[in-house]
Amino acid sequence: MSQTNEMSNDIKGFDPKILGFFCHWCCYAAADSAGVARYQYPPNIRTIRVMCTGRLDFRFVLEAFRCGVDGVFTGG
Amino acid sequence: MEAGRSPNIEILTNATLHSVEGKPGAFNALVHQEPRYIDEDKCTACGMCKMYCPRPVADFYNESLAVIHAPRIDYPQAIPSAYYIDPKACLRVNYETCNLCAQTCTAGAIDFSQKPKDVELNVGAVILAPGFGKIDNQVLSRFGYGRFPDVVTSYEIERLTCASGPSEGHVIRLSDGRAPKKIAFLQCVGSRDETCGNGYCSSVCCMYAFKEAAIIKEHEPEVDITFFFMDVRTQGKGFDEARKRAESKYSFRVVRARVPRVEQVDGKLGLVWVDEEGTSRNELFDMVVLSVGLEAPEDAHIISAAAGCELNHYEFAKTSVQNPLTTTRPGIFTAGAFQGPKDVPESVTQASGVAALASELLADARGTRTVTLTYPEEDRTLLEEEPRIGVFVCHCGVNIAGVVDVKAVRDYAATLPNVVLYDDVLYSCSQDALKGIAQKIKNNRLNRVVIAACSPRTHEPLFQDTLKSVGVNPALFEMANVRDQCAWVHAHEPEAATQKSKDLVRMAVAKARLLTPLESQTVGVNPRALVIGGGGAGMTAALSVAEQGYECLIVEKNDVLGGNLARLKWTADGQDAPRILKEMIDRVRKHPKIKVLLGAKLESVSGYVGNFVSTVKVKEKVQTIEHGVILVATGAKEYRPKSYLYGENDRVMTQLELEERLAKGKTSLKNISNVVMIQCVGSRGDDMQHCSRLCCTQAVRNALKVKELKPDANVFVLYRDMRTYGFHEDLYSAARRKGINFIRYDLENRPEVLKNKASGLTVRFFDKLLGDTLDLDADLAVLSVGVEPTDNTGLSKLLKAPLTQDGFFLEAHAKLRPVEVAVDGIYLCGLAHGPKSLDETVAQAKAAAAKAVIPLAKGRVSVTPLVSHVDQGVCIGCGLCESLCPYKAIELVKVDKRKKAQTITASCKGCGICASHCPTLAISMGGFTDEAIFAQIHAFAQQEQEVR
Amino acid sequence: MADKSGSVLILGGGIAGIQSAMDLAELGYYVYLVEKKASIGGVMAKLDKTFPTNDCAI
Amino acid sequence: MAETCRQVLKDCGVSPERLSLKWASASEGPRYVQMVTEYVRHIKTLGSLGSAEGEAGQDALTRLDAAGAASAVSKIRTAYGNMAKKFHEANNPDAYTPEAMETAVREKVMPGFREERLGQEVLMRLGAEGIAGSLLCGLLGAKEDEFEKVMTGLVKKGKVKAEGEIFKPA
Repeated sequence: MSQTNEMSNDIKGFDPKILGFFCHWCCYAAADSAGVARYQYPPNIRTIRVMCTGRLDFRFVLEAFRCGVDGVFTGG
Repeated sequence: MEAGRSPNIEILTNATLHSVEGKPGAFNALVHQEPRYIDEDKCTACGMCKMYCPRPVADFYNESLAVIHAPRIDYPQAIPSAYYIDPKACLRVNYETCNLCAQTCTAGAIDFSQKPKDVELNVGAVILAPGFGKIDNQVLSRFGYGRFPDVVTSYEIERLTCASGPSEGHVIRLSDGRAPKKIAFLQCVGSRDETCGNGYCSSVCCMYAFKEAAIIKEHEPEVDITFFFMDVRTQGKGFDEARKRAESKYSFRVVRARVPRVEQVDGKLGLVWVDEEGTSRNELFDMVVLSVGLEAPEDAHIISAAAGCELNHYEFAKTSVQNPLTTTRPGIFTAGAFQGPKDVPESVTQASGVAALASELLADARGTRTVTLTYPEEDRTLLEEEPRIGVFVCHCGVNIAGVVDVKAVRDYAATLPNVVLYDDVLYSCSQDALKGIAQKIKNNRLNRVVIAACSPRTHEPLFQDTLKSVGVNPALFEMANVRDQCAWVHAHEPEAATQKSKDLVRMAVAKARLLTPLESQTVGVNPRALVIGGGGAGMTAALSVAEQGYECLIVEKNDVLGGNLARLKWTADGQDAPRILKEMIDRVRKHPKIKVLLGAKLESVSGYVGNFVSTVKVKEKVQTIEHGVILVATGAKEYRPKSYLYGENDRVMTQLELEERLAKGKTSLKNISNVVMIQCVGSRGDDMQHCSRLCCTQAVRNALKVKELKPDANVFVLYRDMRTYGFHEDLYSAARRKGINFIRYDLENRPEVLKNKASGLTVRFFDKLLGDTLDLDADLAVLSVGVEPTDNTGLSKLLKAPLTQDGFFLEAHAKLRPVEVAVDGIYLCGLAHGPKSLDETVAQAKAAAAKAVIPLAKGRVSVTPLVSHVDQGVCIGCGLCESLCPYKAIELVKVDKRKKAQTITASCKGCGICASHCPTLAISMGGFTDEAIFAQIHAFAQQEQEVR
Repeated sequence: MADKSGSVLILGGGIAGIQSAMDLAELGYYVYLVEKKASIGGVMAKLDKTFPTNDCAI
Repeated sequence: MAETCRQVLKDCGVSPERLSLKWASASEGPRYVQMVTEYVRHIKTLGSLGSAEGEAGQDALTRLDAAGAASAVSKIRTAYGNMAKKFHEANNPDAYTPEAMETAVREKVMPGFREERLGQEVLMRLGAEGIAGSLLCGLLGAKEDEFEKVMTGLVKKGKVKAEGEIFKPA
């Protein structure tokens, strides 16, 4: 694993584009319950709903990065 | 949730039962309904009225730990999803003033002119499931509840640990809001306590105490927790094992003592108790949790008067072991906690069991009153045209529009390719808006619809129904979640939320463009059930299926019906077991719809729900049978101990053998004066890990029988935990009153059975109170042997139904689907599911019958279209998908001599593991094709610059 | 028996009431679910997590 | 799946920390929020794709392109599928330890995957006038022996022809 420096040298103005793959039954439901409770969190993530994390093919992740996405957050 | 939407369930809230007249099959019931002051159809639960109401009220839902207003909804996901006004608190109702909420309500749903009304319903059967009541505070005040703020009940802990509860999940002391360091759980508060009339055991508090403690440890890892138990009664399936895991993982301290009262000692709570060695101890705690028991419902008398059925001496419903779900009045049934204190899995099982009873009673009236919605034919021509997408962006009142610039998102949608209609809607889920959307779909001949609103998890079926009502295939629909995962969670960043909404809409439209219509498959059902096992469970289930009007075939491997039931002499409440068995066998033999195959063994099972084909071998002759469902009732067997000199000395016997001996009456105890019983032989850590649940009750009943036949006999019971849960506790207290000695031992020093010189037996054990080992000479040593599962591995492979580590069958979901197996169409009941008493077996057998009859009654099984589809041209038959599928819903078949994969649509759950692991990408998932997901990825990466 | 009514009245909208209502609806009967409070769910709706799978009680 | 992705990303010069796989049950809203917030902050420290320390900048995108093409080749997917099958049929939940998965992917899937990715990348990089072997090997960031193996494979398959030092599309 490359050793990224932990001190937050937050590059000014950099707003990362993050793609989420969420399982309908678990993580998507957790996101909904966070919404119901009105928790706030950064808006950088856009989610694609799948019926189960098992549906994810590594082709999807590679395709996402190939299109210049800065991060992929998969939630099962 | 589903109950709210089913067309055949009408929910009457704020309503109570006034009276029931008539006879089974034709009752008319009078129901009294209090007004809600809000029209359920109009209200969209937007919450505006709550904000304007000046009247603060204690929120009884959150155990009055939070404050809310007169107009409210218990919790966001409540069903019916409409607000109501608390008549006691509302100024308008009591003093004709205010009316603020009525003015602010944009949907015009508030209507103070509503009056209480009486409704008369004529029904075939009545089911009483009013649940249980709370232990009144007077009993709790002994422990300082009400005087000291840090003494809380287990309900309050449930609310404190709840993330959406008053303290957002942080467990705090109510006195100073700080997190407690030391917490004490006091068990048996308000149960096993004759002083408050609750002599019974509430069966659930031990387990929920451990659960709550585990959750507290997750929130506050450094808190340490002590339990004060008399007996640790975690006898449910998998409970003991979970308790041991929690105990070791969180290092809980378990003290065997009953704390009489709680004192306040400078800000802390002092507890006093006597431990097992007889020394008195005291300790200080930051917080005390009272594990309150389950009381009969407060209005038990009113209900029993209205329904005309009797209550037992604890004011729960009076029922018998033989038919635990029927009250004393025919046609009136009962289920859940009102029948007796129990936990959720048993309540759910009884609920299905009661459904079976009602379905048996009203078998020939099935389907006469149900309403089934009809949908117009799907318009084929729409699909030939290129995609015509309609985008509707919802305001959801202020929930979305308050943060996201809905108009901008709507106009942005117009710029996307193939979008021919774009609109914004105030409340897209309200009845009138749905009609409007349906109209627009029709007029603009839309063949794809995207709605940007809330979560598809809650509202997708509702919108899909709207598409169906105008002849558009429901699969041609996609939602963008711009509320729960956007507006609500980025409330302080409106521009970012608006940008995110645009992106989500673009991604939804990209997917919508590639959506293809999916037919929801329906498969015919062969209306016949196959019951494996002819014991008590198998026969009860078969009788219930037959009574509900469907043929069933019992396959029993022995040459006689009865299974373990044949060995019982009397039931827990003293009825004559052989008589019950004989009656049951006669009914089975005489029932026209039941066929029995004795000495029969199941050879093979193939097919899926509705269309099973099995072969059964009867004395070397093989028969093939076609049937729709399978009920597993293979039971279990009595554990055969290898120790305690069992088998070497005829004075050492099991409880069942003692029962058979006692049935011969007085003569069987001629020269017997000392009887010593040893509990947990084989179970709980010996050969088997699980607790066999019924041996404690069996032991106590046999001990009482011995005392009855020979009052001067001495009876000793060496136990680890006396688990006479529920009303069986009465037997335990009766036994103690009759002078039967109960002595506790623990795992370290187990009792031993030894031969003594005078050809008698001595039982050696360590007595904690005296701190010394004692020898007891015994004329009879009776071992309470547990229930051991039969070797189910063969059947499990045949049915592809998994087993638990203990060797019993694993149910689909412990709480919500306790009588079904993960594989559709296979149902489970009796000892095969786990050790249980006769009345629990009967209830579970009825429940399994109810669930099994559902597909038979419907005649067809419809499958949600999100299933896998194999392109057999591309498939190379490598079999990877078949080996990985968790539901065995894809198999290799021969297609003109070459192996190809093929989906079993009825069993496929749509998870997509086969599609993501297929080497040649031959499998596509309905609704979630690779292309659709790639389109969404590309749409996401496109950002703003690509504008048409 | 005279013609039987194909509907059932269930008193109590807790987990037991709801479960039997759904089963009976599936078995082809019309169900009246009578609940004394303003929303169904009974005590189970108040619980945060349910044992043993700890998924949400609601 | 996640472990395979991480090792492929690392092979393409993208920091594997950009992919996260977390579990949140339906009622664990707050836990989900905490995970997402922390993840976004971590990505912010990494900076945009390719710019983080140890990443291959512009090259990463070409390598990802090649990896994407490689991930559709049935030989690679069969290796991946068989590995999953072995874990699944062991039917022993404790076998899914991070170390076991890491070694299984590194030994069973990565060799084939890397070779295929390099092959795809060569085809993508070869312009009409071809590129010198040594320069191409540097561009790919491949070792000598690896490069030889990939090139001989491509030549044998007739996809590339070698003229002295220069390789050209066939």
